[in-house]
Amino acid sequence: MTATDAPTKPTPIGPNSAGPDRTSLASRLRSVNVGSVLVEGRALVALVLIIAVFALLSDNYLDPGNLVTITKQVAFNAIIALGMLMVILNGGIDLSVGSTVGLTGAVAGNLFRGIDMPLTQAIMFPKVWVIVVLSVAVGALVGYLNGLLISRLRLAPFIVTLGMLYVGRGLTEVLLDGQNITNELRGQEGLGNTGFFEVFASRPLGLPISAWVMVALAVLASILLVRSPFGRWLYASGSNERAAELSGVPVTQVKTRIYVIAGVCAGIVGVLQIANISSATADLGQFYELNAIAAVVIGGAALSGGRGTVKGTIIGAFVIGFLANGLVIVGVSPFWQQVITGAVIILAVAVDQIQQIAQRRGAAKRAVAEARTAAAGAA
Amino acid sequence: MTATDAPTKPTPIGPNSAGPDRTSLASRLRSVNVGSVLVEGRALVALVLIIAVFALLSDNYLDPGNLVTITKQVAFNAIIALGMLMVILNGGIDLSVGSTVGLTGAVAGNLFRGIDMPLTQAIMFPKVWVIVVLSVAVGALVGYLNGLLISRLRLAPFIVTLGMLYVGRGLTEVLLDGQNITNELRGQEGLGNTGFFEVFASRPLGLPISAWVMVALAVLASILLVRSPFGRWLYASGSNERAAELSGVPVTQVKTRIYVIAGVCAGIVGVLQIANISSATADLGQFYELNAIAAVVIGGAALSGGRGTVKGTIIGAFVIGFLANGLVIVGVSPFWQQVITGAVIILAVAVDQIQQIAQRRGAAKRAVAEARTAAAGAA
Amino acid sequence: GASQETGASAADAEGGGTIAIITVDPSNPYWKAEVDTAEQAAADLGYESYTAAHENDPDEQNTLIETAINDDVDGILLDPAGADESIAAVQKVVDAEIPIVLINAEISETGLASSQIVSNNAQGATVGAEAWAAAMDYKGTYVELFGAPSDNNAQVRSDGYAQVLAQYPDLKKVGTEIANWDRQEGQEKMEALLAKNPDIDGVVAGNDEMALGAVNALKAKGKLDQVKVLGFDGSQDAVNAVRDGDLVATVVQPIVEGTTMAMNQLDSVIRTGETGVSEEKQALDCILVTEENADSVQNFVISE
Amino acid sequence: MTAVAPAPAETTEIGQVVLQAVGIAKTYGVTKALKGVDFDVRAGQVTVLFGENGAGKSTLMKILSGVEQPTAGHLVLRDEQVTLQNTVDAVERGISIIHQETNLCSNLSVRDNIFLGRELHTRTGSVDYGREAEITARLMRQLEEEIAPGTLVADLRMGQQQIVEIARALAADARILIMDEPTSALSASEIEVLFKIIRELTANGVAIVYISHHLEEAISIADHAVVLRDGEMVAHEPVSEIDLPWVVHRMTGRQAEYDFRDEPREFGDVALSVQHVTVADLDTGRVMVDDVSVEVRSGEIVCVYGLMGAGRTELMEALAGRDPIAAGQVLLDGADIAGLTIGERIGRGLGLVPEDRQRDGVVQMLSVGSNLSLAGLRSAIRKGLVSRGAESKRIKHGMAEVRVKASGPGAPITSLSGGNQQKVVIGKLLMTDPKVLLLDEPTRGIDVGAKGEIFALLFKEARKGLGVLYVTSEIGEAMTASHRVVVMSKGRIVREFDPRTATRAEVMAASGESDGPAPVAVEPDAPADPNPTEPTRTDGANGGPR
Ligand SMILES: Nc1ncnc2c1ncn2[C@@H]1O[C@H](COP(=O)(O)OP(=O)(O)OP(=O)(O)O)[C@@H](O)[C@H]1O
Ligand SMILES: Nc1ncnc2c1ncn2[C@@H]1O[C@H](COP(=O)(O)OP(=O)(O)OP(=O)(O)O)[C@@H](O)[C@H]1O
Ligand SMILES: [Mg+2]
Ligand SMILES: [Mg+2]
Repeated sequence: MTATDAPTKPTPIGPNSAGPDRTSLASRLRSVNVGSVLVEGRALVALVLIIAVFALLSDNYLDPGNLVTITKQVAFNAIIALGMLMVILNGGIDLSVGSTVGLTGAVAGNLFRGIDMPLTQAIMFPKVWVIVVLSVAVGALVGYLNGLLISRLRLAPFIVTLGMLYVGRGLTEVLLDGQNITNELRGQEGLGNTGFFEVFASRPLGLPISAWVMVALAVLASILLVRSPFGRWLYASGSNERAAELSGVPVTQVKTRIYVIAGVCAGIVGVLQIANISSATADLGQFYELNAIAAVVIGGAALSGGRGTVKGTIIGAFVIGFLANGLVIVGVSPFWQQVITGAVIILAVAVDQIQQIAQRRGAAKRAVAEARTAAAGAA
Repeated sequence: MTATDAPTKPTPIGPNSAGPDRTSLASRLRSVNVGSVLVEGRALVALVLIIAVFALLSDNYLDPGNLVTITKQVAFNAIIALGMLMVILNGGIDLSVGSTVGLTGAVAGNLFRGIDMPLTQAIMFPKVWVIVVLSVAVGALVGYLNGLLISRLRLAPFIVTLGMLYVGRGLTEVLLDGQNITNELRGQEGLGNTGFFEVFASRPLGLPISAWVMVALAVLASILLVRSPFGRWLYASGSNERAAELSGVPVTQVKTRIYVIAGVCAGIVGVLQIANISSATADLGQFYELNAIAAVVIGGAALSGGRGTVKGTIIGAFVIGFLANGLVIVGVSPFWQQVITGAVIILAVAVDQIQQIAQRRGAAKRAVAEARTAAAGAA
Repeated sequence: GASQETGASAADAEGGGTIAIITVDPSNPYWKAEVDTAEQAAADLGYESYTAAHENDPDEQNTLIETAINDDVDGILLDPAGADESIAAVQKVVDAEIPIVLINAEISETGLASSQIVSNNAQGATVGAEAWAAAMDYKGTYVELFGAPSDNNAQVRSDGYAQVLAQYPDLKKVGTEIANWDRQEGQEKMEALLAKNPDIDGVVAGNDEMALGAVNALKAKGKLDQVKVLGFDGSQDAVNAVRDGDLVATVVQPIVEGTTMAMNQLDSVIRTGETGVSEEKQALDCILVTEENADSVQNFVISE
Repeated sequence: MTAVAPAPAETTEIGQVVLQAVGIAKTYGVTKALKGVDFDVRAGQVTVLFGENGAGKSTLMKILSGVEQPTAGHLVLRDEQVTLQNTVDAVERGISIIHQETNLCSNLSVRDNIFLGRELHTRTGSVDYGREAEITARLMRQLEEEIAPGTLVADLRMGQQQIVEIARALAADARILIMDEPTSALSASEIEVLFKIIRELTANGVAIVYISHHLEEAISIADHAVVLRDGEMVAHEPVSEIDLPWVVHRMTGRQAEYDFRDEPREFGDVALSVQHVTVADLDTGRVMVDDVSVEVRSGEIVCVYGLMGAGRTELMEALAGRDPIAAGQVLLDGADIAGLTIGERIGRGLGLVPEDRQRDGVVQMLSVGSNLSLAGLRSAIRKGLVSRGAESKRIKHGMAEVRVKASGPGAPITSLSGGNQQKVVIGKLLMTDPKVLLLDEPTRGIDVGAKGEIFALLFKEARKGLGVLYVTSEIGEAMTASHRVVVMSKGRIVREFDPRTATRAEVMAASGESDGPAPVAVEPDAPADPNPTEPTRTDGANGGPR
């Protein structure tokens, strides 16, 4: 977006903070510190504060059951946010993920209803895993479309994905045609498409499946960003696309891929969500994009690209989750809940700016002192 | 946002296309042409196409009554879009305008209900014009807050205004407390607060007041952008903030002001809208921001800042208005309406990219030809 | 929430404790009335209460339900988000052995909630449609404004209208538009529809907001006197409009009465384990509001 | 606002100190850019500031012009102590600066850029475009450039953009004018014009501070020489007292010894063969590179000399694979590389060091280390992942190779001085083990020491068989560092020279540098003239015209 959301002085992140250079431990530590402090610090601060406040106000806030509830809630947002992080690292944005969630849900629902085979009049009922794969594939397809339009035609991500937001939501409603799909999701023995809920609404070790998926994807994402060349390319092209290109980075390809990733994440959530609410509804996933973006940015990413981490994003998602749950549990009126949520989003990102400004002040003072002595020495 | 939405070569805008320089008529003409062709061209193309298509499909589409209807609906979006244009020219974005519309509406409504004076137990009923001024002032205040956070704390406009979106909507609901304010808007002779609808729902010369306001504001905006130093500062800081700052442009001040302008525009629409639907409702103005952004971008502005015109923005708003109305008139199924809208938004911005790419192809061919001849000449 | 410790100790005979009121969207007058009534009743019955809104998002509903369970509330009053989508949520509450009563909308499963006090949308639509058809003199062209597709009630009401109006061949529907329960959208869709069919005779709307939007559009075109508009909900604005003759009719859902019933039954379940009423599903029949009885309706309360 | 004839000097007579920097210190986080520098600016005279990359020249100038505030020390303007909060303060006090990196708004016209932030108003308070345009036109005439005031800055090439920067500074009608490497993208003739203007200004009592890495050029215009090293002032003399070796010695702190000339030897077979290549500007459809053919053998260093706008950058970028080639053919080791992506070309051993470091060279948000390893990342990949060990080993090696001055691989690239950033960019490509390296103005804005190191580096690689094709606008570099000079003009290769036998005059004439010899073009007939920025010469015989 503007330069303003990048710090006046970009600080090395991701690759550096991860890549140990044996040559200078000092500088390594430094870069790590700078990296984490600046990038995830504020998110952690916000998280701790929120938890502290609500834990004081309600004894049930931190009881295991509630933590599980929160985690499940966070998981959906976090999974979307991981995809969004990739997009934002590239300096892009994806407003269509919410609609994609709805669309994949609707697609899955319809597949459970079965597919009319044009030739043979028979109706074909795919297996559950086929349904899941196909639905997620639809998410990937939407992402691929976004990616092509943005990388090849060089259109603004904001506007492309805004258009796709409408298209996706519209198609969802076309597919559902005003009817939620619910019972079909159970499947029928005879049709061999049962077992959806058994898997996608299961709670291995007491944690909902969505939480496990989040963990798995987070690990994958970290490896992708920190260890794989793709990650390095992503950070590079997000910070200076032309320079990255001249260094041999396949910037167009990278761009296309990240939107596919975002689409896949949305698809996964779509499937998990219809299992969670045991129904495919027309407005499933609305506004998910906003929560995801909020999570990524609260997590320390710069919307101008090139800066952001998986850790931060996950923390950001938890900030939102703990806040929402806390507001309910202490019984804040629904109206005020929105007000507070908005305020916290702003505060969360304001925190480290304020802190940075303070820091600079301090630094300046120290420098003056040093200089004085230096000057004295010179004289 | 990213570099991708800026064309490979920026095209002259505002100052250039308008500023007459006697020295070189040629380059002036050129810049004017390029300006209008590239910046507003695609919007015009889209508009003409849409009108043509629907006019063919329905006889009622172009009858005066319907044109007035469309104009009225466009006006609300266009007024918001004018404010949004300023913000986008600066490379920012304002997601909070929709909530601000709702908030100002709610404020106006409450003022019609009267203000309890804490000291004297009496209830004070302000005059209509006072109510209007105060309400718009609230819009300005919200904008000012956005501006301060973005310019002083250097926070990302997207995230600040996203937070403000929630805050504004929440406050709106708090103010209305689940009740629409309807009858009170009529005011009462005794209280001396009548005459609201007579003015703000009036139709001078058969055109709804909102249309006139749009025209007035559009003229104002053009003057501001094209004739005033502020306009030049805006275009400058939008494309290269550092350069502008070094040239002595008060970039921070400029930034703050544009968000105030956006807030004021939203405030005006808030007042006009409650007059239009004769009630202050809690969800008034939802999603206005998206339509406004779409209008600005369809109108040829670059979300990366520094490029965009008032003319283009107005045309962009009409594109959306004519489309929405047309889809209803030709009786497209409601579900598909969204799909088409989204597709058109994307197409509208894709048009001139495709065209450019075609051009480049042509350029390459010509070059080869020349080269051939050159080679022949050499041999 | 705030007083759950009293709640924890109060899950016994003499009542008291905390009740979670989980509703749809209190920023809308209808649910606002529901919430206000519930909170008032809770207070009168000696309970603490807090209100949360799921805005018809089953996922959000799940979370709110789980949160309430985690918060050891003593009872839950739920306005469910979808008949099928809410079963799982209610099941959770039952498993947690917390009394739950459903208000306004039903779930497609019995034997879970202690009672379901359901506003009878289908019946409301029929009486509304009947009255409107009569006012139309059973002939003419009309358009329909449809609610949010994601909300089951939009379909239910639309079907209710269709059922009745199908009986009268001279009533011809010339257009349907989605206006998402919203007044401004209703108005803009109506304006467009008017351009398409300048001389329609009637409008049926899925709720009052859309109906009032249509009324605005018609007023602006000076057509309101030729066109008969039907609303649904009985919100105060609509009732006033009926009184002024802008609306032919609306149907009021006696949500206040229903919510009071619901809270009393919830209280009795909390104290005695019994609702005190025979059947679980209790239909709240909607009441037609026309010029005759408009004055007797105040904020969803019908004073005979 | 009379840019043409500055207001006659008020009672400051020539040579009097008008602006004094006293004990200026500036610290950026850990780096001490300036350590208590005293610096005088004299009315009607040109004070030249010498110093290696990172010596602190720009920082000092930024402080004098209100861009940055000193962490210690103060400024004395005409005997009164002043603090410059921002550039506006400075301009109001008659101090204006031409920045090292051009700071223009590419979406605005030349006119708008020149008057940005100090608009001329009509009675109605609106901008007086007419008068602004007139003055702009006048400035352009004065600078002898055909640029219409309405032209978009985006349509100007680097050189022209620098002219606009200069015009803007002149328009401010300053009494003290700071020029931080104003000529880094100017052609010899354009430099001549600039010098003429400088002399006019000084004649009117304007004080000038001038920074350039073209030492001879700088000496030729200087009245006073001041040398910075590592943030401290190490020497200042009237120019009559000094010569080039003196400057080099003070700058580098040592009797720098670099052998600029690579010893003649047998080259390998043709590594890169460019055949009848034509490149068009796809936006304008204008032919930028017209039927160019040139060969580079492995181990050979070929220089493309020409004026700004000759189309060299287009040629280089087309070879690197950024711009499509409209016609012709490029062979790398005999294999046609048409259709290969930039990455694939780098993989095959062909990479470009771009002209615009900030825009195309460094990735600002990555560390020095990550920048270095970016292009050659493939070779650090083990099992699909980047091996940290392998990578940091290569980074360490690379940093040593190109001698980057940085606190460590983790340091932000933006904290390095221009020269060091350039070394990183070159190092980045050397780490891909290229067969042929393309360099576009590799020494632009780089100090003599670094230049020496960079060429020494190229020679070393060349001996190992690297083919080098580099673009330069500096005749000195063209004549000495290359084995072969091809001259480009208006998109075509007009002639080819052997630097040992050709004279500068011949080469420059071929490039179409019509008007008068550039300040660097001394001793036109000296065969195999030693490079003017060549430190080993100590006789100072060619200290440039005085
Ligand atoms: N914004 C900054 N942040 C951190 N360090 C900086 C900054 N600007 C300059 N420096 C450091 O201050 C020192 C002086 O930089 P400066 O640009 O003044 O050198 P210079 O003499 O102008 O070099 P060059 O000849 O390459 O322009 C360098 O070490 C540089 O790394
Ligand atoms: N951004 C641009 N827009 C339009 N024309 C340009 C642009 N950049 C360069 N040109 C034109 O292309 C030709 C080559 O310019 P360029 O300066 O890149 O060539 P060059 O020989 O590389 O000069 P330089 O010494 O600057 O590299 C010139 O005619 C110039 O006017
Ligand atoms: Mg410098
Ligand atoms: Mg060049």
